[in-house]
Amino acid sequence: MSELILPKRVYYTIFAILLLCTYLTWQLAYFDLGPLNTVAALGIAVFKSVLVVLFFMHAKYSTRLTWVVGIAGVFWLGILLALTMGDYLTRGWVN
Amino acid sequence: MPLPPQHYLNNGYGVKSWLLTRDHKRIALLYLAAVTFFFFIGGAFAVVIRLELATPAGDLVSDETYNKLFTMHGVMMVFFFLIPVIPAVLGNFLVPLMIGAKDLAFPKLNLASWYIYMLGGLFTLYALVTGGVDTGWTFYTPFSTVSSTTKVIPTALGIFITGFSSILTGLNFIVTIHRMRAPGMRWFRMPLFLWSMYATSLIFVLGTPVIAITVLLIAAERVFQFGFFDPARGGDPVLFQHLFWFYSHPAVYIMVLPSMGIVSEIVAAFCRKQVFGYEFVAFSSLAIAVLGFLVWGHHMFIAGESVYAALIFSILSFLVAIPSAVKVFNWTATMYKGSISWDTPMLYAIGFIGLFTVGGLTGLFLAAVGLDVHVTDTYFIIAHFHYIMVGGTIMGYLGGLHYWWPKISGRQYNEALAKLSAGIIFVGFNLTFFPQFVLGYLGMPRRYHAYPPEFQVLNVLSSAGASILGVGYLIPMVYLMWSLRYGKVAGSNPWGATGLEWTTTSPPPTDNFTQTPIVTQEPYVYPRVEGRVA
Amino acid sequence: MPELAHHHPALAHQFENLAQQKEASTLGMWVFLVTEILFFGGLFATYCVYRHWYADAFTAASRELIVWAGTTNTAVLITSSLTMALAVRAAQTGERRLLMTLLAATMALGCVFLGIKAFEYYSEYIVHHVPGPGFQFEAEHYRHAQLFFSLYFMMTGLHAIHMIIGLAVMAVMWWLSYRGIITAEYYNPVEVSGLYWHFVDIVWIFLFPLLYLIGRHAH
Amino acid sequence: MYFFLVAIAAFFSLLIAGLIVYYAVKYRRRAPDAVGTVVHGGIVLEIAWTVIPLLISMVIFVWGASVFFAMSRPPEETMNVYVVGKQWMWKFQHLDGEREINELHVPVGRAVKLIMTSEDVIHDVFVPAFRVKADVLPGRYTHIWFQPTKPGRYHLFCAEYCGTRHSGMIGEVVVMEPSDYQAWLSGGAPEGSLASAGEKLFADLACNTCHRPEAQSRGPVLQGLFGKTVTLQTGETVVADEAYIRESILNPSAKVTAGFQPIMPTFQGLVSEEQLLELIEYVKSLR
Ligand code: HEA
Ligand code: HEA
Ligand code: HEC
Ligand code: CUA
Ligand SMILES: [Cu+2]
Repeated sequence: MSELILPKRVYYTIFAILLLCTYLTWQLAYFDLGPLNTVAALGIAVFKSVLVVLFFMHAKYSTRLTWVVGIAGVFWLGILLALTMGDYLTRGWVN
Repeated sequence: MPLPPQHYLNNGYGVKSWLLTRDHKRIALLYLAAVTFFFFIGGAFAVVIRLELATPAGDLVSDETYNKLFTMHGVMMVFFFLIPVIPAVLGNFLVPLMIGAKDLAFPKLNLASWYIYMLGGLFTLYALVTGGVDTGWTFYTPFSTVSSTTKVIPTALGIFITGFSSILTGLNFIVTIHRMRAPGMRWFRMPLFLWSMYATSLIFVLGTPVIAITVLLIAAERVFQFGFFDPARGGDPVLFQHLFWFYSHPAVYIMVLPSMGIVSEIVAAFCRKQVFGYEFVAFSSLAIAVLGFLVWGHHMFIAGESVYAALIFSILSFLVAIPSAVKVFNWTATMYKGSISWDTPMLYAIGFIGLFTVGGLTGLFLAAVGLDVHVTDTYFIIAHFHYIMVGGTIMGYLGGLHYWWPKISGRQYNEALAKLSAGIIFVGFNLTFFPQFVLGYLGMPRRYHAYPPEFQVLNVLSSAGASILGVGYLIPMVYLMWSLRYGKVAGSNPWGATGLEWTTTSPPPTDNFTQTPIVTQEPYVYPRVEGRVA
Repeated sequence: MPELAHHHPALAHQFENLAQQKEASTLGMWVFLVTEILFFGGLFATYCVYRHWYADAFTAASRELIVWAGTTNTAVLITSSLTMALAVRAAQTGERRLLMTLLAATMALGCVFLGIKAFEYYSEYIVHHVPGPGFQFEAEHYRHAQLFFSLYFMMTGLHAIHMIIGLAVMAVMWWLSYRGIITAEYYNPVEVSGLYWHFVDIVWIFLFPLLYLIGRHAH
Repeated sequence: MYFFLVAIAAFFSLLIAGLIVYYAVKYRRRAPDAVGTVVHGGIVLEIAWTVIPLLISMVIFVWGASVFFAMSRPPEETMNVYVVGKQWMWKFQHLDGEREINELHVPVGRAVKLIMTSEDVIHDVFVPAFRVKADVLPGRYTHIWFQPTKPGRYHLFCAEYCGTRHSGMIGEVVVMEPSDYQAWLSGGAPEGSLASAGEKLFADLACNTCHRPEAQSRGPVLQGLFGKTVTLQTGETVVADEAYIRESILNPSAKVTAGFQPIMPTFQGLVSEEQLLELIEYVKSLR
C-alpha cells in the first residue's frame, strides 16, 4: 500500500489560500471589470477546485488512471456545454 | 457425462439464497428473468400496435390508448430491456469469468443495482397500470410538461431510478476490468467482448447522469412549475432535446456495442480462427463510444437547432459510422478461410451482421441532413432503428444466449428447434420492418394511429411479419426452459472455443475458478490439429 | 495465487489483497464522481443557455440573493473540507480520537452550511422569490427572474441533498471509527468518503460565483 | 440523392451479405475438429476499409448539406403564408386576409414560404410531396418554403407528436392554376388583408400613442423597420425580423432600442398568436 501522509502544514496552507481566494472573488464582484468579472469569478473557482482536487483529494499523488478519469469527466462536461452552446450561438445565422 | 458436483446453481437453494446473493452469475440470472419479463410486456404492446395498424382507420383502440401503447412500448423496450439486457445479463455473467476473477469488484453494488432496476421497473409498471403515459419515449417538452395529463412523473422517476442501476453496473465493470484482471491478462489479451463491455460502461458512466438530471427536471417542472423548457415561461423546448439526446444517442451504442462484442466472440469461435484485425475491432469499440457523444444533434435537424449546428452534427455522424464499418469488414474477413460451423449462434451472428449493415447504412441516409428532412419522423426512422435494435442487437443477444447457454445452465438446447426459430425470426423480422422503409419514404408519419388508405398494403405486410416474429421469439423460451431439465449435459467446452470462461466447469463453481488462471497468450488462438485444416 | 501473509478481516473474498481492494474502491469513487460532474453538468448547460439569453434578468435576480450568506457558506464548506482532509490524515496515522473529533467537526460544519442555506431559503420565501403563482419580482424581469430562481432552487437544492447524503456517510464513518474498524491499515472507507465530501465542496465552489457573484457589480 | 444512397446501401448490403453467405458456404466446417487457417490482419486492408467509407460518407455529407442549405434559404420573392399550429388543427392566414383551417390553397409555380408558430406544444408541418418538413415551435417562428409544380391535392401531416389527436392533425395542400387561385381568393369572404387587420389592432391596443411616424415620439418609428439592423442599448445589434418584432411586443424590455427608455408595456397574454401575426404583418407593411 502506498502510504502517503502529507504534513499538516500542506493542508493548512491550501486552506489559507482557499479562504483568501473566496475573499478575493467576493470583493472583486463589486468592481466593474466588464466581461472580466465573469472570467475572474470562474477563473478563481477553477483555481480553487484544482487546489482541492490536487491536495485535499490527493490527486497529485495518485495514479495516472485517476488523472485520466478526472480529466475525462471535465472533458465530457466540455462536450456537453460546447456543442449545446454551439447551437445557441449560431441560431439565426442563416436567413 | 454428469454435471459437476459443485456449481453456483446448487450452492444453496431457496428464495433467500437467490435474492440476497452476491454471486455475479446468480445476479445475471435475476436480471435475465427481469429483462425477459419486460421484453414480453414491450412485445405485447408491439402486438397491439401492429394489430391496430393493420387497417387504416383507428378502429381497434382509441387514439389515446394508441399513444400510450407506443410510449410504453418504447420505454419498456429501451430503458428496461435493450439497455440492460446484454450488459446486465451476459456481461454480468461473463466479465469476471473472462478476465479470470472470482467476482466483480463490488458484488454488493451489483446486487443493489438489480434492486434499483426492479424499483425503477415497479414505478414504471405502476404508471402503466394506473393509466399509462402518452408522451412518446422521447418525452418532448412542452407536451410532456404542460400538456400531457398522464402519469409522466412516475415514469420519469422510474427512468431516473433505473439510470442509477446502469451507472452502478458500468462503474462496476470499469473498476473490475481495470483492477481485477488475472495475471497475464493484458489489455490486448482481453476477448473483444470485454472491450465492448468496457466501451459500453464508459457510456453508462458518462451519459446516464445527464438523462437522470433531464428526467428529474421534467418531474420538477411538472411539480414546481419551473418552466425550464416552457416557452410561455421563457424556457426553450429545444434545450430539453439537447439534454435528452446527449444521453439517448450514446445510449443507442449502449444497445449495439455489447452485441457487437458477442458477434466478435461467436465469429471467432465458429470459424475457429483469430478475429481479423483484433486491435482495430477493439479500438473501434472505444472510438464508437467516444465519437458517439458528439452527434446527438442529428435527432434535431428540423427541431429548431441552428443550421450550422445541424451541419456539424451531420458530419460528425458520418464519422461515427466509420468504426462500425471497420467492424463489419473485419468480421467478414474473419470468415475468410475459417472453419465455419453452422450452429445456431453463428446463424444469429450472420443475421446480426447483415441486418446491422442495412440498419447502419440507412442511418447514413438520416445523417445526410438534406435527406433527413424528408424522412425524419416517418416510418423510415422506425425501420432504421428496428433494424439495428431488433435485427442487430436482439439477434446478437439471442446468439450470445445460445452460445453461452451451456455454460450458464450446463446443458444443451435442442439444436434443430433453435435453427428453426432463428430462421423464423429472420424471415419475420424482414417482413415486419422492410416495408416500413418504403412506407417512410412514401411519407407515412410515425406515431400515427390512423393513416391514409393508400398505405394499407405495406402495413398489412408489416403486421403479418410481426406475428411471425412473435412466434419466433416464443419458441426459444420454450426449448431453453425445457433444456434446463432435459437437455443433454454440455461439458465445460461444448463448442471447442477459446477463452477463460470455457476452461472452468459448466456451470461454473461459485468462485468461478478453482485456481486463479494465468494467461499466457492472445485470445482466439486455436491449436492446429495435425493435418486436419479445413 | 498463494494467499498473502496477512488476511485482514475487512478483505472481501473477490480481492487478492487489501491493496487491490483499496485501489478498486478509490477508482470506483473517482468514476462515480465523474458521473456526478455530468449530473450537475445538465444543470450547468441549462444555466449557460439562459444566462446567455437573459443576461439582464439574471443579473437583476442574482442581486437579490444574500451575498454574505453565500460567502460565509463558501468559507464554512472550505473549512469542512480542511477538517475532512485532516480526518483522512488522522485515519492514516491511526489517531482514532482525533479522527472522531475531526469527523464530528466536518459534520457540524456541514450542518452549519445547511442551516445557513435554510435561512436563505426562508428569506427568499418571505420576499416571494419562490417560483410559482406567488412569485413576485419587478415587472420588467418578471418571467426571466423566475427562471433564474427556478435554477437557483434546483441547483442549490440538489447540492443540499448531496450534503445530506454526505452527512449520512460521515455518520457511518464516525461509527466505524468508534467501533475501531478504521485503522491505520484499513482506512480506505474514510478516504473514499472524503473524496465525495470534497467533490460536493467543489460543486459549491462553482455555484457560488455562478449564482451570487456574476453581474453583481453593475449599479 | 435518395436513390444514390439507396444504390450505395444496396451495394454494401449485398456485398456484405454476399461475402458472408459465400464464405459461410465455402468454408463450412468439413471435419468436427478442424480449425481455421491463421490469417494475419493486413494493415493495408484496414486502412482501405477505413478510408473508403470515409470518402464515400464525406461525399454524402457534402451533398446532403448543400441540399439542406438550399432548403433553408428561401428565394427573395416568396408568397408568404402564416401558419399557426394548435392541438389539433392547422390555421393558415394569407396576407390578403384569407383564413383557412387544415387546408392550404396555393397557386402553382410560386415559391411559397410558410412562417410558422404554435399556440401550445411542438407540431410539425410535413408535406411529403414537396419534401419539406419543419418543427413548429411555440414562442418562435420557423420557416419552410416550397414551389409546387403540379396542380393537385397533397397530404399535409403533423409530424411531431403532439398529443391525443396527433394523427388527426392532418390537412391538404391544394395547388391550383393561378387563375383558379385568383377565383378562389375572390370567392372567400374578404375580411380585409392581414396588414389592415393589424392596423386596426395597432390602434385598438393604443400602440399608435407611442409609435408615430414622426421622429419625436415616445417609441421608435416603426416605418421601414423590418429587415433593418437595430442598435440596442447594450451596444449589440439585431436584425429586425419576425422574431424580433414578436419579442418586442411580448417582452419589450428584453431588447431595448438604443436611445429609448424601457417604458413599453408587455402585451404578453393580451394578444393571441394570430393577432401577433397581424401586428407583425402590419409593422412589416410600414415602408
Ligand atoms: C442500437 C441503436 C442504433 C444504432 C447503433 C444507430 C446507428 C446509427 N444511427 Fe440511428 N437511431 C436509433 C438507433 C440506432 N441508430 C434510434 C432508436 C433512432 C430514433 C429515435 C427516435 O426518434 O425515437 C435513431 C435515429 C437516427 C437519426 C435521426 C433521424 C431523425 O429522427 O430524423 C439519425 C440521423 O443521423 C441516425 C443515424 C445513425 C447513424 C449514422 C448510425 C451509425 O452508427 C451506423 C453505422 C453503421 C454502418 C454505416 C453500417 C456498417 C458499414 C458498412 C457496411 C460499410 C459501408 C459504410 C460506409 C460507406 C460509410 N439515427
Ligand atoms: C429494443 C427496442 C425495441 C424492440 C425490441 C421493438 C420491437 C418491435 N417493435 Fe418497436 N419501437 C421501439 C423499440 C423497440 N421495438 C421504440 C423506441 C419505438 C418508438 C416509440 C415512440 O415513438 O415513442 C418503437 C415504435 C414502434 C412502432 C411505431 C409506432 C408508431 O410510431 O406509431 C412500431 C410499429 O410497427 C413498432 C413495432 C415493433 C414490433 C413489431 C416489434 C417486434 O420485434 C416485437 C416482437 C415481440 C413480440 C411479438 C413479443 C412476443 C410475445 C408474444 C407474442 C406474447 C404476447 C403476449 C401477450 C399478448 C400476453 N415499434
Ligand atoms: C407606452 C408607450 C408604448 C406603447 C403603448 C407601445 N410601445 Fe412599442 N416601443 C415603445 C418604446 C419606448 C420602444 C423602444 C424601447 C424598447 O425597445 O423597448 C418600443 C419598441 C417597439 C418595437 C421595436 C422597434 C425598434 O425600433 O426596435 C416594436 C416592433 C414595437 N415597439 C411595437 C409595438 C406594438 C405593436 C405596440 C402595440 C401592441 C406597441 N409597440 C406599444 C413604446 C411603446
Ligand atoms: Cu400536431 Cu402532431
Ligand atoms: Cu442518434
